[in-house]
Amino acid sequence: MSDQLIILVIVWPLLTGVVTSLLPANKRLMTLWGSLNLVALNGLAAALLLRVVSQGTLIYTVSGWNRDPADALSLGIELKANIFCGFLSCLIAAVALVGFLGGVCTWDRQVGHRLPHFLALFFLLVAAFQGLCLSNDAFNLYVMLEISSLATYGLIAFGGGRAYLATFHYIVMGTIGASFYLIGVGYLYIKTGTLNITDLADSIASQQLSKAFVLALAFLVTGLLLKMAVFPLHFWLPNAYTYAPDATSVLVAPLSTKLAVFLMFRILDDLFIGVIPKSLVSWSWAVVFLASFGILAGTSLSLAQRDLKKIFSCLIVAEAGYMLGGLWLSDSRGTIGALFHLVNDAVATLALFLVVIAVQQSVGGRNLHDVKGLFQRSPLTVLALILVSFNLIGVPPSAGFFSKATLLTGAVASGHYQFVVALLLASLGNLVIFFRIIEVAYFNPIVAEEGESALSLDGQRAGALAAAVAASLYLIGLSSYNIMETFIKPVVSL
Amino acid sequence: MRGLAILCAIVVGGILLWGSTDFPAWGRLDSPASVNLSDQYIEHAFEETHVPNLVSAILADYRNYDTMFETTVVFTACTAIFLILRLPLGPLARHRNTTHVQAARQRLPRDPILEMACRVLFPPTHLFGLYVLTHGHYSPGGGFQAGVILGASFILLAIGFDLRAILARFPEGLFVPMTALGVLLYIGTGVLCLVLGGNFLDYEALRVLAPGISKEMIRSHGILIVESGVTLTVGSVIFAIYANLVSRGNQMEGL
Amino acid sequence: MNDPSSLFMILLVLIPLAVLPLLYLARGNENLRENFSLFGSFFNLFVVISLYGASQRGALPELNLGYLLPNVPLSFQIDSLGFILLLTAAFLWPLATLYSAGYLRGHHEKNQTRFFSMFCVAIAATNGVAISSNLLTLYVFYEILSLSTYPLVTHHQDAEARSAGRRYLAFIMGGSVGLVLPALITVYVKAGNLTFGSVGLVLQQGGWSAALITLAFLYGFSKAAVMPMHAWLPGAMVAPTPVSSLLHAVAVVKVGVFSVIRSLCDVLGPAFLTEHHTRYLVTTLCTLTVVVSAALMVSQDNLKRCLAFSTIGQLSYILLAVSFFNKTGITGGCAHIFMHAFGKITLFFCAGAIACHAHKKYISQFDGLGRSMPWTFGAFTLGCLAIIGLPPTGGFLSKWLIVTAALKAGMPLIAGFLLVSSLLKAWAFFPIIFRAYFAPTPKGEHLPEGDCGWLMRFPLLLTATGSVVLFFFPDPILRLAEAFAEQVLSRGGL
Amino acid sequence: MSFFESHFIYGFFVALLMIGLYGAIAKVNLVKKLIGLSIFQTAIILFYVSIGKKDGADIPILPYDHGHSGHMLAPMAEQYINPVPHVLMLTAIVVGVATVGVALAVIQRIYAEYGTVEEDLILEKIANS
Repeated sequence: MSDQLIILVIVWPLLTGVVTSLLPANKRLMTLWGSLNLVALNGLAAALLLRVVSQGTLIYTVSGWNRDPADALSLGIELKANIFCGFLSCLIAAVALVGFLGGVCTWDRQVGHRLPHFLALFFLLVAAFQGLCLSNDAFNLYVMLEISSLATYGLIAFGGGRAYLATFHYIVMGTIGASFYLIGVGYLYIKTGTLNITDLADSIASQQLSKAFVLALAFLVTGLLLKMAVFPLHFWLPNAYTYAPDATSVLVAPLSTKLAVFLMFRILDDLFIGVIPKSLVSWSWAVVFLASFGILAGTSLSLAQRDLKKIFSCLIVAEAGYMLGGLWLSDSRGTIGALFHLVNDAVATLALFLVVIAVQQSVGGRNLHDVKGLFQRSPLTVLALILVSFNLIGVPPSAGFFSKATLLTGAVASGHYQFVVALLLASLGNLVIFFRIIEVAYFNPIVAEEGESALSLDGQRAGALAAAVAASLYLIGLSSYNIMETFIKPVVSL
Repeated sequence: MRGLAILCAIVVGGILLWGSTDFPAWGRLDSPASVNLSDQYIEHAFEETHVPNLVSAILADYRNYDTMFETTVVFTACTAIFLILRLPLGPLARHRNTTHVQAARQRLPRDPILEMACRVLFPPTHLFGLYVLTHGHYSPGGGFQAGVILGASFILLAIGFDLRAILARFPEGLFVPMTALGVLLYIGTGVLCLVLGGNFLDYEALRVLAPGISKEMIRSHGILIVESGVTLTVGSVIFAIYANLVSRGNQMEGL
Repeated sequence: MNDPSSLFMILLVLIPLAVLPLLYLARGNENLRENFSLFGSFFNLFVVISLYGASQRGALPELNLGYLLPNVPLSFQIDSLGFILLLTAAFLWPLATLYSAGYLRGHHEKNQTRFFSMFCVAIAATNGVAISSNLLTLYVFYEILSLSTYPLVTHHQDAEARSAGRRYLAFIMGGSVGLVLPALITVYVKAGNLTFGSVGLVLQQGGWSAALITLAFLYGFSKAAVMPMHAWLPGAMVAPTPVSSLLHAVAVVKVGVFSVIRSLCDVLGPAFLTEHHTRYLVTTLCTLTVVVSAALMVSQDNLKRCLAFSTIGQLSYILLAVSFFNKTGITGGCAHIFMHAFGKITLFFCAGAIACHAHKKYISQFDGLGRSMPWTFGAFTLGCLAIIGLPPTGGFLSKWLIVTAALKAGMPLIAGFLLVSSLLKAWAFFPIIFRAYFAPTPKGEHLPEGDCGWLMRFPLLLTATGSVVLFFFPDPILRLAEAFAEQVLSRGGL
Repeated sequence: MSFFESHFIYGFFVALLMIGLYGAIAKVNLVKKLIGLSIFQTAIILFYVSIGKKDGADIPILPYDHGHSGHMLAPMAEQYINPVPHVLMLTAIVVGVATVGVALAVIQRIYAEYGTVEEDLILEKIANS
């Protein structure tokens, strides 16, 4: 039965999503229903992780079509959970649960009567993320990519106002990205005749690396670069995430781009295993250069903003550069660092967007000057902000420090010094970005106004949640060595 | 922007063309795509599933996991459109829109010929949709196609009469749950297989319920079940999307 | 597994942190709160002294708390240099606590609980730096110290504090993230570990990269305030005086110097610095700092700024002495950490007492003040002697060693510069003393009646006495410093 | 058979793809952008379907005689074209339709919000507000 866990992790939120659309728009019922299901999902994901840890990589054939006896190709669609997939699956489940709970307090303000549809998409998105994480079929990944995109479009667009145009740009870029990915899969298919990633990898390894493969790689990577929002292809992201409803961005922002990173890791490490470092060194230089540029650009974009949510959204663009660069350093430490940064960044982004919710709920705005006096009004929120900012600056012993240190180690070892410089400059940029916010919160005490209403309980709760998530970054940081050794190193084959 | 677009298009196109010179010749029998997996499907799919339409067999059996998510894609899109467009209906809005529609009626008189033609066309279209669904095993067709035809039949009515008229007979409370029910039918089948001891969507596990049927035939029936789910979802989603798009989400006035 | 006795070491970090919740609980009751603080500081002193006793009986075992990076554990061990810093902090913490209580109450400062809490965190971090056994562990605590002192520097939360805080962060964090981190990673990649004393960094091509790494450590640990990374220090004078004493005598700058010594002696090693001739770089830059800061001192009117420039000079004395890499030099430099701490904290205590009691910050206002505050100015005089390096104070001994070392190293010119700087210091300090004792009280000026309160007077007298006692009984400190010198030099190279 | 003859078919999909991509990027009218996007996706569908082609092969539906026992000869692989790309493209088409549907809904909202679907005018309005 434990073999079925892998499909349950995907089907459970899927089923929840479909059923949710039929339920009435009752806030209390929905909170209960959603959190129960997400707790169950967390349990399943944890069980899957345990299963994978104890018994090794799990391969699951949906619909029971085992490999074809004649040429040992996979007839059906396979799911695969190696140890990092299991970990990531747990991460997705946990982020979804926390994001869900953090978003509840914004429902009255931003969701209203659309609650069933909103939550249906929320769960479908979680299912698609799980699917992206666990699928072992190149085409199925495309389908998952599109479900996650479609759900995201809906979830972002209902924010209203400027969210519509932002969503439209997202749709155009997202569709082009997914289509590029599809072209890449097509190029692989025409040369190999299979779609299963394991079979594809075997087939690629057995053939000469010809033009079509290089192109396939190029299109897969370009497609994912669009999804990851790396610098010149990023412009859809800040607006989309900023104008999205808070309950949406708290789920989408931490996970969406990270899963694109994970897919890129799979393409580099599972699909083109061993091919990249040998033949495409010049490429990797170009990509790392792009990543370095993206890091700097993302950070400076973020510096120019005054809206908290936009500041954080622009940071996602920079963070994507970290991971992209790490994956392409052609050094195993870089890849390990990138994957660890993925985990760390997902948690950090979650905390940041929870902070946005807390700020919005407790002071009613999210502009830089709205933060004024937050230190007195909601110390937990500021604590969360401070903790996350240390993480993003890279202050030990936060997780961010260790991911950065590992990335830097990889970069120094492989001689990509421009990446080192970009990382360090970005850290200093983050210092400026965050201390600008913290200064406003810390140095401008509010004048006690007449009739100042009591602090909203919702804001306090969201602040506490954010602080808890931010604190977990330090736990992750302190156990970083174990996480890297146990969950990441075994799957990096470079 | 235009220059950038031309540059993009030319670069992408050029690269693609350059890469396609590496492809096997078009239509070659020994190209990798034609020999590696597809011959297995062609030669064995029928004996394994009893479905002569290989596309249906692969779609709803070998790669039915993809198809499940494909149905989910449709459902997701429908939910997203609802989330974006659907407006709440207060009693006041209902009243205002009723009068508005009456006013529109006066301006655009009903056309009996058009209405009658739609009325007459409606049942055969439905029937054809069901035929495409059930005969999808043997001829071009299947759940998606059938769903689109069914959905189109409702859209035809909505165009011939107006949206309110069709919504009175086929109300939102009916077709919106149907979008979910179709997906549920599909996923439910999968979960049932799981419960009965097989892998997810492994129809063979259903033989526990119907022991007399051969394992090929049970796959064939399983395909029919999930295709019905697809039809249900696609048909209602098509109409739901139409109803929301033409009425800007208030589902009152039609085009 | 770790030796159980080594777990004792971790108390040094845990005790100050354990005081935090007590402070928070007792936030309503000032006396109780200060008692907790004092209790913590005495307990800390007790632990340090007992550890010192244990170390005299045999070397302390290493404590390993799990890995941070491959080959780099979070590990602690105390050597003789570590003891010097530990003793400095342990002796001065109780005194600084007493003094702070008097000063803060006298000034009616707000947020006293926050002040004491952050003080505790800073002490914990200082102890952590002292007992780290590899560079990464040291870096972790170094960063914690930087961040925990930020709220202290900006304690007043006004515009002046804000700009000082910005400058403080920019220099400290900019140095540590922008310079130390890459240097650390480079050393790690090239040498494979970061444990003090066993790094063995070998560079294939020396020259520029060796110079860059040396400079990165020298300037990156910008708490050591080698010019031009000193600019944060005079600015940080806006903080309350107890903070200045913490910054300049106990914790921050000493940690900076300590970290530079660690990285030069125990990470890069004398062999490396000599082979690539980069130690002359250190010598030159530090000499420059010594002379320039002494010259700047003379022109200051604000007493605290004057003291700040004197600190900058003294820190460079220490580094200068170490850079000779002979036994006398290292002994003198390390001993100077302790000697200078007592002298400088006396001066700051006095400056604070004057500001608090007589409300005078500028030297030009001191006319006749010595007659009404005899105790304070008596201590002040002793402090001045210690800083200039005259008997009967401990400062004389260490400075004597440093000058001797310069002569031994064959650099009489440097010795000359050192004497010049001492003369400049005397030129800056003696007029203050003369003015206070002998200048006539200006007309209409109201001098305070009597000396400052006992809560402030007691600590400053004690530190002044300590300074004198050190002249007569310098043995424990000199022994520790000598042990460290032998340990460094025995490692080969010279 | 010359190289051109055997490969020119891929040129069609590339041409269509270029047209679509150009439209999706260059057009300022959002609906036209969407049309460009659709063309772009269609080009990919065309590409996939062209992969399935085999010379002299039939559509992948086996002849099945309902009247008789239902028994039939084992099919030969070269008789039928590759069904897999068709299956994949069914999915891709559905995805495309879904995307267009959502995009149209968004455009409708944009129109309600700004009164136009020309991107430059919308941006102008945003800048002015």
